[in-house]
Amino acid sequence: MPDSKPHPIILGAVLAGLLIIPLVVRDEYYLHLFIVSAIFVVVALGLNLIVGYVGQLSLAHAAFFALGAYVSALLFFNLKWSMWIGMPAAAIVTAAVAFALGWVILRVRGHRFVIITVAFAEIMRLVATNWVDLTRGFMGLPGLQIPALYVPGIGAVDVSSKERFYYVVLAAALLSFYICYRLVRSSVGRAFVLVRENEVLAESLGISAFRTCMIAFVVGAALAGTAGALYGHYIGFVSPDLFNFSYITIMLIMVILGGKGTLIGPALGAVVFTFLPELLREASYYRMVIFASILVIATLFMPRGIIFPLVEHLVPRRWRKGHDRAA
Amino acid sequence: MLDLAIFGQHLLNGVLIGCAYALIAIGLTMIFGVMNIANFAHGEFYMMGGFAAFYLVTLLKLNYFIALPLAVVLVVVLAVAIQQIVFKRLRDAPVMTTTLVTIGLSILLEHVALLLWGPQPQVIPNPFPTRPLSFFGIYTTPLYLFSMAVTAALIVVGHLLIQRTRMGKAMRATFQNREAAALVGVRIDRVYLYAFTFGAALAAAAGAVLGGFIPVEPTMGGVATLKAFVVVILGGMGSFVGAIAGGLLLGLAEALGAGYFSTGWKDAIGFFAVILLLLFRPEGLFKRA
Amino acid sequence: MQSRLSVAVIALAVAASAAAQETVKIGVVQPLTGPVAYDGNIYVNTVKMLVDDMNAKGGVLGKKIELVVEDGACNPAQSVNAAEKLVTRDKVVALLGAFCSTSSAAMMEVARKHKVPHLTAISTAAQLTEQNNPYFFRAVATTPMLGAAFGGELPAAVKGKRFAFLVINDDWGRSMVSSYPKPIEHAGGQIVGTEFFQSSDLQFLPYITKIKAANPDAIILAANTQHAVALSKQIRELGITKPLIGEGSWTSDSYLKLAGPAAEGVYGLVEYVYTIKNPINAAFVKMSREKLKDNPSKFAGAAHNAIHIMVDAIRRAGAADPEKIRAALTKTDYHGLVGNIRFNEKNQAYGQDVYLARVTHGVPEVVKTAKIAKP
Amino acid sequence: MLALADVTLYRGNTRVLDAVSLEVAEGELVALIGANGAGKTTVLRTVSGLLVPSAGTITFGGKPIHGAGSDAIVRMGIAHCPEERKIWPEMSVHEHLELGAFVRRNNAAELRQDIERVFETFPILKERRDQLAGTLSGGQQQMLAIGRALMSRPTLCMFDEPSLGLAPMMVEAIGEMIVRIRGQGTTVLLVEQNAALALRLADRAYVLETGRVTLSGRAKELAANPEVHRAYLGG
Repeated sequence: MPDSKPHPIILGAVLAGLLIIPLVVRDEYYLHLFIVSAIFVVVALGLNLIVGYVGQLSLAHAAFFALGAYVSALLFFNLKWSMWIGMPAAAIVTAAVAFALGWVILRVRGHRFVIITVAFAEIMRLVATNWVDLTRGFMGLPGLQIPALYVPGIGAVDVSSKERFYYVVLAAALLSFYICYRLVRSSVGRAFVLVRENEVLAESLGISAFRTCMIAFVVGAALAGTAGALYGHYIGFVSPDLFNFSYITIMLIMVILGGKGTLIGPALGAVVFTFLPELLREASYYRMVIFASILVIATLFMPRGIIFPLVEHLVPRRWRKGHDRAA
Repeated sequence: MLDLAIFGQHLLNGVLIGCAYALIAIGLTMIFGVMNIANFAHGEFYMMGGFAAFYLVTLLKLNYFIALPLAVVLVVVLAVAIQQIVFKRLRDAPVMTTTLVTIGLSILLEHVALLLWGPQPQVIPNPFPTRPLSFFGIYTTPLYLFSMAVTAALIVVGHLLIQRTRMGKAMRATFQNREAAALVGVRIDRVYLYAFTFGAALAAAAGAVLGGFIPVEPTMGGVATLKAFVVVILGGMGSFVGAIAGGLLLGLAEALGAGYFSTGWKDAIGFFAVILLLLFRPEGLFKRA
Repeated sequence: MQSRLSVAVIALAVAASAAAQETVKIGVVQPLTGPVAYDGNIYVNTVKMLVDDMNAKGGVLGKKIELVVEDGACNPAQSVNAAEKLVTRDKVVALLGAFCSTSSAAMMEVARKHKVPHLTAISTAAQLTEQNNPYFFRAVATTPMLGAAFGGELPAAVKGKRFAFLVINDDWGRSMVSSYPKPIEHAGGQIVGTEFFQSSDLQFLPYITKIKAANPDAIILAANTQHAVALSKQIRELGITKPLIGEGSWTSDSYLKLAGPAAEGVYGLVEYVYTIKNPINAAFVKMSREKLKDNPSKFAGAAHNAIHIMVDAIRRAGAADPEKIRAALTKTDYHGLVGNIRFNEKNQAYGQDVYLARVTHGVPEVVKTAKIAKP
Repeated sequence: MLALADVTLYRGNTRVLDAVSLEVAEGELVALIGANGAGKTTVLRTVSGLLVPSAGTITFGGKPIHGAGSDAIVRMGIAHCPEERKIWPEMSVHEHLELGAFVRRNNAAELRQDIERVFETFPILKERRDQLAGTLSGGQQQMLAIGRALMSRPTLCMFDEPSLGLAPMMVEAIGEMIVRIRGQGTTVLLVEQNAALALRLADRAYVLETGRVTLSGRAKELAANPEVHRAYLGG
């Protein structure tokens, strides 16, 4: 179910809207939430590849996110590597770990796959808490910083303020969106959907389900790792709490309620479900109760998610060029 | 030098915890076998059983031995409601849906418990003397022995129910081939209801019985669910006997692993086993190939 | 006539509330949900009670104090979000809190970024005050400071030589294990075993059995209420009768109530215990018993210190201005619940008393008092 | 006794059954033949209540049964011996027979009597009464599936491909068994790909092609029909 191609005017308006957010939103708290949203857009798009496009429920995604944060943080503290090297390094390491994990687990499906990914995430959490010499265990790694960005011709640009860092994460989010967009519209993307809908048929057409899943899994993990590095440097602190089950829950909520198997859905889902729990702070004690209820009800009654159908409904058809028929 | 008393103590600890693991895992494996749902909310019944027993004993001042079964009854009532409202709709739903719904349900129940009962860990008051008993240097208490006896008895009773009763046989038939069960007139939704509440009842019983020495608090369900999953995989998904054997095995492995290897990594033992088993022997450890 | 009177009353009330809108806002981040929510709630309820009392007595700078409480859930990310919200949206002039050290560590970066003073009275991880963060203050002794003050006393206090550690696997437990042995060994003791438990554990039989194999004369523990209850019960149930010495909630009412007979004879190494004798504490205990129906725990004591030190600084700053409050905080010379508190150049409190209390017939009695030296 | 009138069934967007009408009179042995995927099994599953028709009616003894639960349908006296036998591999032979009588909540003596009767018909099952069904041979499993179906004391028994995957000798034995069951007064609806066998046993037969009944009549006449001969009898 690829998204329809957006109308250039819509695309331009959306981009412009995204670009002026720091100029319009003077409330730092909201700006903070926009930054976190953008980071989670990267995460959700990655998770969406495996969950939405090839249709396997991976609960290891939060572990990749945390792994990325740790890789970048450890490089920062041990080798004094800045985030600009740490981030791609995090992507490469998580992709490599995902490849190794995928090599053994992408041959199983259904419940077995789900439970193995839980077990993997738990093991990663135990490593982070117990390998104290490397990770400092529960003490975590505080004091991460956002380094200046060297722009050729201009020199070092300080991006550590919220207004500026927003553009860094926005660039990451847009780039991820573009990567995913190209990926799902390529032959690989068609293979994703085919494997999800009918694996036997896909295999009979000469598409390797294993390879297809692997591509989604590795690219998804790399995105999670990149986002983890950004998040770690932004928050300034990396600890085993990143492996908490609550992270994978929220990531899944973003993808599923956003509308899995679409690109706009999970991206908007990431924004909505970063803001929603914060806005529900007013409801303090009832927050998680409300949140969990939404998850249960939406999963049961709105299998296409909430946000993507809403977008479809609200944006008139003629504004969407080259509308693809839902697969 | 291997200190025999210490070794014995580790074994006893392992059996005690193993029985509890088994009791919780039985329900999980049954729900898995019969309904084909990996119920991430299963541990919440364990938590609620503990709280129910605690409040029956402290608030209503009920006798401990009356409170325990009554607590199970209360949780069963709730389980029936949850089954009718939520799980009924999950019949034949894809893995993704069932998993997400049960994860959501688990968070929901945990936080409702937090709202109702607060985060404070509670120990269920019990009439047993606290003075430890010692046999050859191995220590235990009357409550531990009672818990072990009750969990073991419930496991045996559960096993007999599944093996001997009409509904038990219908459950096994449904697990092994649902359509054939429907064709002899088994009402599948009825089987779902029984399997689900039976599993919830056993988990609740575990919470009520263990709540005398493992404090009851809202987050305990999540941890229990993960352990129960490990047990279910060890024993083979859907296997009742496997859950019992798996529970004991995990209890012993953790106790001995912590005792002679490393306490920090004791939880990792199970998860490693899970990955290896699901890849290479998904039918579990105990099934004859 | 009567209705006219009530109109007047309402008008007065409206006027009063309009005046009260001019408040001094203090933000609090504590775990209201999650694993340590119980103790977090104690802190919050105590601060609320004390602020009500201060407001009844006229507040600070002629204004009412307004608390804005957010849940940090002992989770760094949530605590950061909560702190961001408090500073940027509620415009609080000072931050109190975070319970867990990891959360405080994350939260203090927010304080630094927005130049708002941030005071914790609970998080004890040593490195918190090593971050060169001028906005972060700690009004509690770190574990190494406690260890330095009391470690050497332990062998004599329990009349034993062999000590084993059974501590939570976090910064607190680990810094205990790294800082206590030296003074203990110096005083003739030795360490015979070290075990770390996970915060998700409530079943400690394997750990205890392992400790038992090492045959210690006393066990040193780091645990808060929920772990402490289970630990002390299970230790006794496995037949270990040796003394237990704990940092954490070992003298709090909730622990004593829940642990029952298992708490008898336990030693608590604490920054506050409600049985200390001084007039400030007497008033505090009385108020807590009336309003919260409980003897104040160590976290209530922390709350007392935190809010008083902060309000004292605001008063001395003379304005509800974060930068001035920060400056005033550095010059703190507060005489309160547990003696005199000042901050050193790293904003670490010193000078206060700490206590070794022994539970006797369900009541924690102070057996030894020590003063925290300037680090 | 059993009558389907214009039964139509969709699965997703595909029409699996297209206005199927057929009748089975009391005491008859009726065969339903057709190629793989023609919808034969779907007809039986719809009668048993495993599937609900999108349109049309199914009556049994004059009463409409479409939409009733499969348990209610078994209770009315329709047994369904499913395709591929569908035995429960980890339950014993004896347990299969017990569960076969699931809807009757009968007394123990009656149950024992019925089980003995099945054992008389299939002596080999008696020898293996405590063996797990998964360890039986294919033919034995088919016998067990038939025995299980008979345990509900049906007035109409439907067999779905009972000869599938069996050795020729066993096919003959199963055929005899079905004739004997009819001889005992049970009406039979037989679905077979083995059209030769089906037409030999049956009184009447229907031919199903891609969800529609294309031919029907007396079995002997159909067997003589050159089209049927070419398409289904391999001649």
